[in-house]
Amino acid sequence: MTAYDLCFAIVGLLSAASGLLAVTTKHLTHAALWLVVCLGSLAGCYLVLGAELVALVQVLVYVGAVVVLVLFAMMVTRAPIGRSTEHDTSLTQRAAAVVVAASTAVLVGAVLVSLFSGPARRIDVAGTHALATELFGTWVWPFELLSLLLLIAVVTALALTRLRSEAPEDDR
Amino acid sequence: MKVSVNWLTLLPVLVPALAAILVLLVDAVLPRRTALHWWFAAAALVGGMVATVPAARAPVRTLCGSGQPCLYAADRVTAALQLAAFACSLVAVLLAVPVRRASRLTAVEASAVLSATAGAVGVGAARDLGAWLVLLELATLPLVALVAFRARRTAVDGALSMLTTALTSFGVTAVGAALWFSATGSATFLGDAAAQAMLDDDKRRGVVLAVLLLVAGVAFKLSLAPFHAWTPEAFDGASTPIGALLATTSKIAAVAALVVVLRSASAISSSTLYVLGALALASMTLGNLMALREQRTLRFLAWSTIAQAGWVVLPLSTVDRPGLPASVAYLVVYAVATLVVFAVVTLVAHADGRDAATDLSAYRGILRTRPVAGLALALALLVLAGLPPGVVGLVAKVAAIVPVVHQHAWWLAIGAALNAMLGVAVYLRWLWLLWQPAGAAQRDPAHPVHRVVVALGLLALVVTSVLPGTVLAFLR
Amino acid sequence: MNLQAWPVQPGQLVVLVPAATAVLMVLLARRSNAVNFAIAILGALLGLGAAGLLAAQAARGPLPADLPTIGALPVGPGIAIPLRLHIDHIAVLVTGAVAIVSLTVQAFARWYLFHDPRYRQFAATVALFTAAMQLVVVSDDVLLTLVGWELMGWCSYLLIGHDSEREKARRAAYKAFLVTRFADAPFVVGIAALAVVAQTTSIRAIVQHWSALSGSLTLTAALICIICGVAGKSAQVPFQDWLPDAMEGPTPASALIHAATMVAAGTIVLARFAPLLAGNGTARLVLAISAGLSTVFAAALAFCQHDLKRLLAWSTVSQVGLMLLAIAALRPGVTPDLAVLHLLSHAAFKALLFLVVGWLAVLTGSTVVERLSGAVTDHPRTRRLVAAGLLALAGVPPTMGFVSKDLIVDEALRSAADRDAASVVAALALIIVVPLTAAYAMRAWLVLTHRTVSERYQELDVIDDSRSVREVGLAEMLREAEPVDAHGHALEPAPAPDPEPVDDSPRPPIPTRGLLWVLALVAVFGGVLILSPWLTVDYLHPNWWIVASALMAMAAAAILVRAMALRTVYGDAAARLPRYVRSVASRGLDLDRVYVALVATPVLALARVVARLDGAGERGVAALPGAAERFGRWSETKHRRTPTTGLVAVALGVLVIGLLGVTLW
Amino acid sequence: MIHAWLPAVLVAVLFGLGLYGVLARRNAVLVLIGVELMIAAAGLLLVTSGAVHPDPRRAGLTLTLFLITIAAAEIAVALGVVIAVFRARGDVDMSLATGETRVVDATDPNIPVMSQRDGA
Amino acid sequence: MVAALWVAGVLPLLTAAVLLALSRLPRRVPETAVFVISLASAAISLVAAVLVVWRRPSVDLPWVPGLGLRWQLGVDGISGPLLVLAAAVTVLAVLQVRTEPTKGGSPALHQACLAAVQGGAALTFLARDAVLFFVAFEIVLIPMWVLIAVFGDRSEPGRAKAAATTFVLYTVAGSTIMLTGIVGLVYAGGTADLARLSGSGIPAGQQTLLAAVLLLGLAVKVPLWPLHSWLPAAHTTAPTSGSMVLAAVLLKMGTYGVVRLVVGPLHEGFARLAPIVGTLAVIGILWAGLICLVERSLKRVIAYSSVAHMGVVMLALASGSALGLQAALYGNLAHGVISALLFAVVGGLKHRWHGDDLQLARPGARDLSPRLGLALVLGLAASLGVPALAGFWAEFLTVVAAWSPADGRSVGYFRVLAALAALGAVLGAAYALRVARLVWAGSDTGDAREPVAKWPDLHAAEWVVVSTLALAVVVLGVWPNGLMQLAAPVVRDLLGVAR
Repeated sequence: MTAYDLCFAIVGLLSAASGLLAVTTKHLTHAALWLVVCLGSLAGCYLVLGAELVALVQVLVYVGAVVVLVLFAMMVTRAPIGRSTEHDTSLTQRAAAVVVAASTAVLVGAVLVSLFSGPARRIDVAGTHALATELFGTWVWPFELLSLLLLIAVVTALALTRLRSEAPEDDR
Repeated sequence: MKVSVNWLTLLPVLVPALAAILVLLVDAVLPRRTALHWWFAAAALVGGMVATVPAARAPVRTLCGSGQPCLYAADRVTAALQLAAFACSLVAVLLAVPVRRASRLTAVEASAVLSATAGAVGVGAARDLGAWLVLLELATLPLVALVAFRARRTAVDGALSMLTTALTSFGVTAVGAALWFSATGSATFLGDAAAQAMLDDDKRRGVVLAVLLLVAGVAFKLSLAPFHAWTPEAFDGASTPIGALLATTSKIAAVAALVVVLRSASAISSSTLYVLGALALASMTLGNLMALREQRTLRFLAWSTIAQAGWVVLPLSTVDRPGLPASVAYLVVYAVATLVVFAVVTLVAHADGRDAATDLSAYRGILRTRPVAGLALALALLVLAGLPPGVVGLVAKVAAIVPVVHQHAWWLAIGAALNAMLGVAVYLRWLWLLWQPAGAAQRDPAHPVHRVVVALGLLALVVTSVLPGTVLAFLR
Repeated sequence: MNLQAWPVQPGQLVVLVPAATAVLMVLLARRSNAVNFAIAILGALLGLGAAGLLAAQAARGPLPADLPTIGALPVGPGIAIPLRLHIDHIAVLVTGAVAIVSLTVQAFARWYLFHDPRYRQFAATVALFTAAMQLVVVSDDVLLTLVGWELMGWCSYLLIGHDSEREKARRAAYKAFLVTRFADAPFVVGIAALAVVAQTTSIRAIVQHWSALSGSLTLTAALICIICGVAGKSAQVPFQDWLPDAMEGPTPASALIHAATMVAAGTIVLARFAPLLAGNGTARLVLAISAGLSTVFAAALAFCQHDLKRLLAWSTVSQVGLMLLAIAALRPGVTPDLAVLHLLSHAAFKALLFLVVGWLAVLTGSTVVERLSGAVTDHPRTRRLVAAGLLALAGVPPTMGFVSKDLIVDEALRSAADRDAASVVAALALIIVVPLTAAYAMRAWLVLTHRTVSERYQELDVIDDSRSVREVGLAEMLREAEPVDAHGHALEPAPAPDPEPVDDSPRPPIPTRGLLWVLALVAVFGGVLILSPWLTVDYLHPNWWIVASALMAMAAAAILVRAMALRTVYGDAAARLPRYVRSVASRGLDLDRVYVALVATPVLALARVVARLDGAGERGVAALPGAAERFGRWSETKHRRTPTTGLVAVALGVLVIGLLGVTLW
Repeated sequence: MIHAWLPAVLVAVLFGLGLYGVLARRNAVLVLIGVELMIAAAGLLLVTSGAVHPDPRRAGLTLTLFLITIAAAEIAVALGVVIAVFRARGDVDMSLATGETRVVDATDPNIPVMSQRDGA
Repeated sequence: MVAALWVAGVLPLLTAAVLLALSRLPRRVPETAVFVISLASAAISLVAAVLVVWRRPSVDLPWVPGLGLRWQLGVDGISGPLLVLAAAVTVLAVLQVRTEPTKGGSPALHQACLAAVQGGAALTFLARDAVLFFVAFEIVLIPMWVLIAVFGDRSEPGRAKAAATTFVLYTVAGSTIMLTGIVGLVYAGGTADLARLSGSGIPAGQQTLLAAVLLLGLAVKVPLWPLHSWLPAAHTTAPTSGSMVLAAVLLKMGTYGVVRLVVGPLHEGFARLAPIVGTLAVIGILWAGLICLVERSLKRVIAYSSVAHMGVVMLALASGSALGLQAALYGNLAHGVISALLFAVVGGLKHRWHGDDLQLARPGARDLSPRLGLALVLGLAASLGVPALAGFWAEFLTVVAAWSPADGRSVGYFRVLAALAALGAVLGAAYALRVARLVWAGSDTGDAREPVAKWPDLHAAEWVVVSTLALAVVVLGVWPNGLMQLAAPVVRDLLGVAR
């Protein structure tokens, strides 16, 4: 048990617990907030693993943008503020969901643990400069494409929000 | 690290991508010129096809760095897929030209179609996880929006269904990709990293799971059962040209993505890949059985694509070398026939109103009322059923079964044979209506563009049925 | 005239000519029956000519024994099918007989059926029938034999069902064909078994090959199979029942079937296989039992028949049984010529009898005892013909029937003396059947020559008178004396004596009658054939004791029958038998019902079960769309069209795929 | 120095949680949260692999960055669709079938703005 | 001569396309023109077929290089007669259409379907490439489907369509299974050339598997019990011309496939499966025979008799000897002619009776319409195996062949089968004569109070059709050598190479 292990265990547990709450809470807005906690602590994990830039981006993009968008969506769709049972599916389906999710997690976990078993390893800390070099060297092609993806996503999202019904007789 | 970039080689992806941006710019400059955007998109797609020609002649590659393999590579099979994707999008665009819609949406729609095409074209040539994931998503996300753009209740419902499935599948794919990276230690689909990993027990399990998760993620796009549930909703909701896009370009993108994965995972044992066979059989059976009682045209087509996706994947379930080209061959034939069907549906929907086209009984007697469209529809259905005179469909089925038999996967072959029978039952149901006496409904003349597309489709079906070698040339 | 140089040999012609006649009659369909008749009779004459040529060829020198037909069938290395003909002296004799009978029948049919709308079909069928029989006679290939054999079955179906307006005729035809066809199943298997081992279908090669293997189980089984087939065609026990029913056909057809063709074909086939039979005691025993039972049983039934045509039918069964007994009693090395000889004599007298009975039936309107009683007396032209036929049937010396039958008895008893089981059975049967034959022949004769109807009525009057004499007193009798007129002449002139009855009843034309006479002459004097070098018959050492005792038995039977016939209404000796016995016997002991109960009913029941099963299968297939529909409906309830459902499916799919993949690895 | 199985377990847990969230939620926005968790799991796995395995191209980190960006794009589109859905029928309930509308309070001011007359 | 090859195979397909286009024209095309076109096409391809059989040209062109699919056409002694039969029966069917007014669709479509069926069948028999064989095998399905579904019996709504669809589905399932077998065979044998396939040494175990798959697929088309249940329905509802073509052309393709794909190349595998095939064949003979004894519909009786006859053919094939093969080929052809004749006659009767229920009492056909009666009784006689007619030789030779099966088969078991087949012949006689008794001889129509329904005798075109077929039945029956000699060298090659 190294210090890294300990740190990771702490933020990891935090992340897992807040994740659990995010998917189970009856409060709609709480779910979004728990997601913030979860993703934030995940950023902590990244830090432990030596990925500062990723942690930063995680906080900026996820916590800063994504969750804001989610909250915004909740607002627009007039989500109820208080506790509500309407957000969850039926009990049987949830039970089934527990089984399915748990078994999938076990499957993935089993494979991963056997893959990552072994003694403690040194963390390969990558400098931001090296990362930037690779990003704009090796990974320039997907990076450029990503910009197109973002652009088109934003444009279509915009168009979607402004969608108006057409006259039915034009429906051809 | 610097990589050398040959822009000419990347042109097939760049042309639609840049065109997508350009359309938006043009719209900003010259708003409300609806037809212009579509024709521009069509021109861009034609340009993309031209750009694909070098790859079709000889394998090309670029994005090569020092000491690392190239991250963009297109060979014959990839080029065929790219060409097919361009052609399918082109047809969808042409079909969309006469369709009336809110003018402010046109540019976005054209742009979305173009970017989805760019994704479909690029994903087959991508050799690294990053580009692969981005392009796959690029081929998916705009389609969700396009479905919703019909702005009807069913359309947004379908879009929601598709969206959630797409997002979940992307989550699965992402985990699969991460697992691939963890297990092989390589972020590319190149070299023998996977083969090396297979030698280690733990890593092997990781690779297998990674491949299967990637397959599961892509399977949603192919509408393989059980990842299919969004398909009928989206098809039924979307406007018919978009339906055509969903049924063809999107599938081509999925197959291209799958081909990239499976090529690099050729060390995986055949028994694992039988999972794919099982998926294929499940899709065929479910799709056929559901189509057997479906009355709504577009849902019928959705179930039909689900069943056909099974045939597309069937040859991939073998590690045999001819498996990949056979799958692509089947896909191309399927795409041509499906496009013709969609073209006819669009023609009828545009001429007589969507309500008149979305019920199967609307095609009663179409052989007499609209002979060319009727013949095209009949031939396309026969190609899908795999029965002469739709010889090319039959030959494609032969091509699909060959690798399975070579692998001695008899259970798969017999299952496929029984499904061939079910499929015939499905398409004969529709075909039967074409012979029936027509109702006395008023028939408006079809739009010239639609008529040209349908006629060209009929011609294509006839030519390929007489000379199936033309469309299956890359099988060698 | 150098026959050898002919492109078509007489041996082939005997078959070809009647076959061509049949084809011509079908092709040159004319409404005029005269034209049809011309073709038919010309064909029959030419057929006879061909047979004559064959005889001439045989008389002149060695026969061209081996003739081709349509060429060998190229069926590979395993078996040779040469399809050739083989002519020997037996064949020469039998083809002649067949040709004569056929000619007579054609001529007679011209008179008998001339106004029948189906005369053309009838004549064509007769010609085809003749061709088939000739083919069996001259064939040297089991396959050709089978061709003729089956073709005869088919022709018999057509002839028996000639009057297909009548349900009885339809049923009789159906029954005849089915029974014989049923018996043919083992026949086919039998010849297949023989041919396969011999690797050829040539009869001579088969006989030669199997002679070395006599006593093998396969041979016994195959021969028994063949005997089954013969029993079917020749109407021997247990297949005898179709033949009396076949009387539904027109009389000329019966004459043809019974006399020279179908029924006798069995004898020919067994004669061909005689060398094999002679060496195989088991098969001969089976044959002897079947034929012995048939001959006795049929003779007994013949005596009881109410219909004289059926009497003749049963007598045919009995007589064919005799022929087969001759073969059953064969000792190794002995030729089956005796059976053939009896075949020839039977052909003559049976054809004669049938045709004459047919003639009489035309005159009296029916063939039942009541109608035919006294027919010969009324129509004296037929008397000698009937007499010749019946005498030959009974086997009274010196007719041909006597010669052939007596020689068979002689031979059988000699064999029986060697304690050969089959011969013992044969001898027993023969001892019984000889007097029985005489008895039913006598009965027929007595019925036919019974006093005429008018005579009978006169006698009845006399009886009535005498009765009145007894009851009326003398005084009244005197008072009832004939009134006279004044001159003492009787008041009513005595009725003038009836003019000599003029027989102006319909009769066949002279040539036809001439042919009948030919048959009669052959029946009476044909016995001289034993002198011919073509038949190897040991006639020089008859056992006179046997001859004498047989004659005694026959005489005794005849006298008994005469006694029984006295004071019966129709001169029918069988009238003395209980009515129940007669009626059952007339129905062939009701074996028809047994057939129905044992074969037809179970088969039909099985057929219904199978049909139901098949229907269930078909419905099952037809229900598959329904099942698909149900699955679709069920599946649609699972596809609730909600995004959530889709997600559940996706998650399940991921899990299942992952698990499957990792475990399958 | 770190025991790599720790992050691996967290990956599995997050993935499972995300999957559960996807399956157990009816509100489309909450489903999105589940998906985010799944993608986060993938990112963590990539970072972990990149940290404990030799990774000269920094693929682990780069891919994580890509994933985050893609997720953002997805959320944008998803937001658009969710809004469109809400406009069409007044809620974002995922357990409603296509064309089906939840029984709403008649006094609810959120009457769908879109036409209920549906061509298809 | 190569032109003749193309004419025989492809001309009918082109004709079908032209006729189909004509039937879609807005203006109605005169019926006579349609008739002349289709008759001319059928006749020309018949002549071409005869030329092909005579001069034996061959063609070899690549078609789909990726699959190794080639236009490899040619005939030999086995396929030649079938090719001619298909063309000839089509000529007659075209004539037959002329006599019966087309119901349900345009005559042009009807003739187009017939031409397409002929083209598909001709290509099937001409194909020398295994995969091309399969493609050609499938060509006939849709035209036949249209023939039955569109032009079929309309007395019960939906029945014709159901029957047609059942037919197509059964056949597609069978032929796709056959396709997997073909692919496996081509892969194992290393060549798609049917002629060279029989020489390729495939290991015995694999042979059994391939033979099983191929037989499973082909059994549908033959049809072999218990996969026959599509046949009666299809025959009952099909128009007369359709029934003729179905019986005389389509069923032949199944047995031809067995000979080409299984008996030749997979000698050992087939030997191992032969007892099963033989058993099914014999069950089929008896099963169908029994059903015919109680079946009420005349057309169904004839259809079931087809099942029985194909059982005989399959039994002969199962015996595996040269004799068996010859018997099977002969029986195949004979059945084609006989059943075409019977269906032509029975179709005519059904047309006249407005139904085909045997239970109804009717006067005898032999009196009311002598030609029809004669043709019927001839067909029935041939069907029950009366000598001098086509049906006889195959029946007897089959028993002989089954009595002495080729090496590798249980002799005792096959002898039992032979005996049962002989018994089946009795059943054949029973049902054929049942029909003869009820239809030809007629039944007592009770008292003459009701006027006897008269029906017209065969007239011009119909009489030509029937008499041609009847002539063929007789000629085949009297002179079997010609055909057998034609087939003999091929049979020797097929079996000789394998040994």
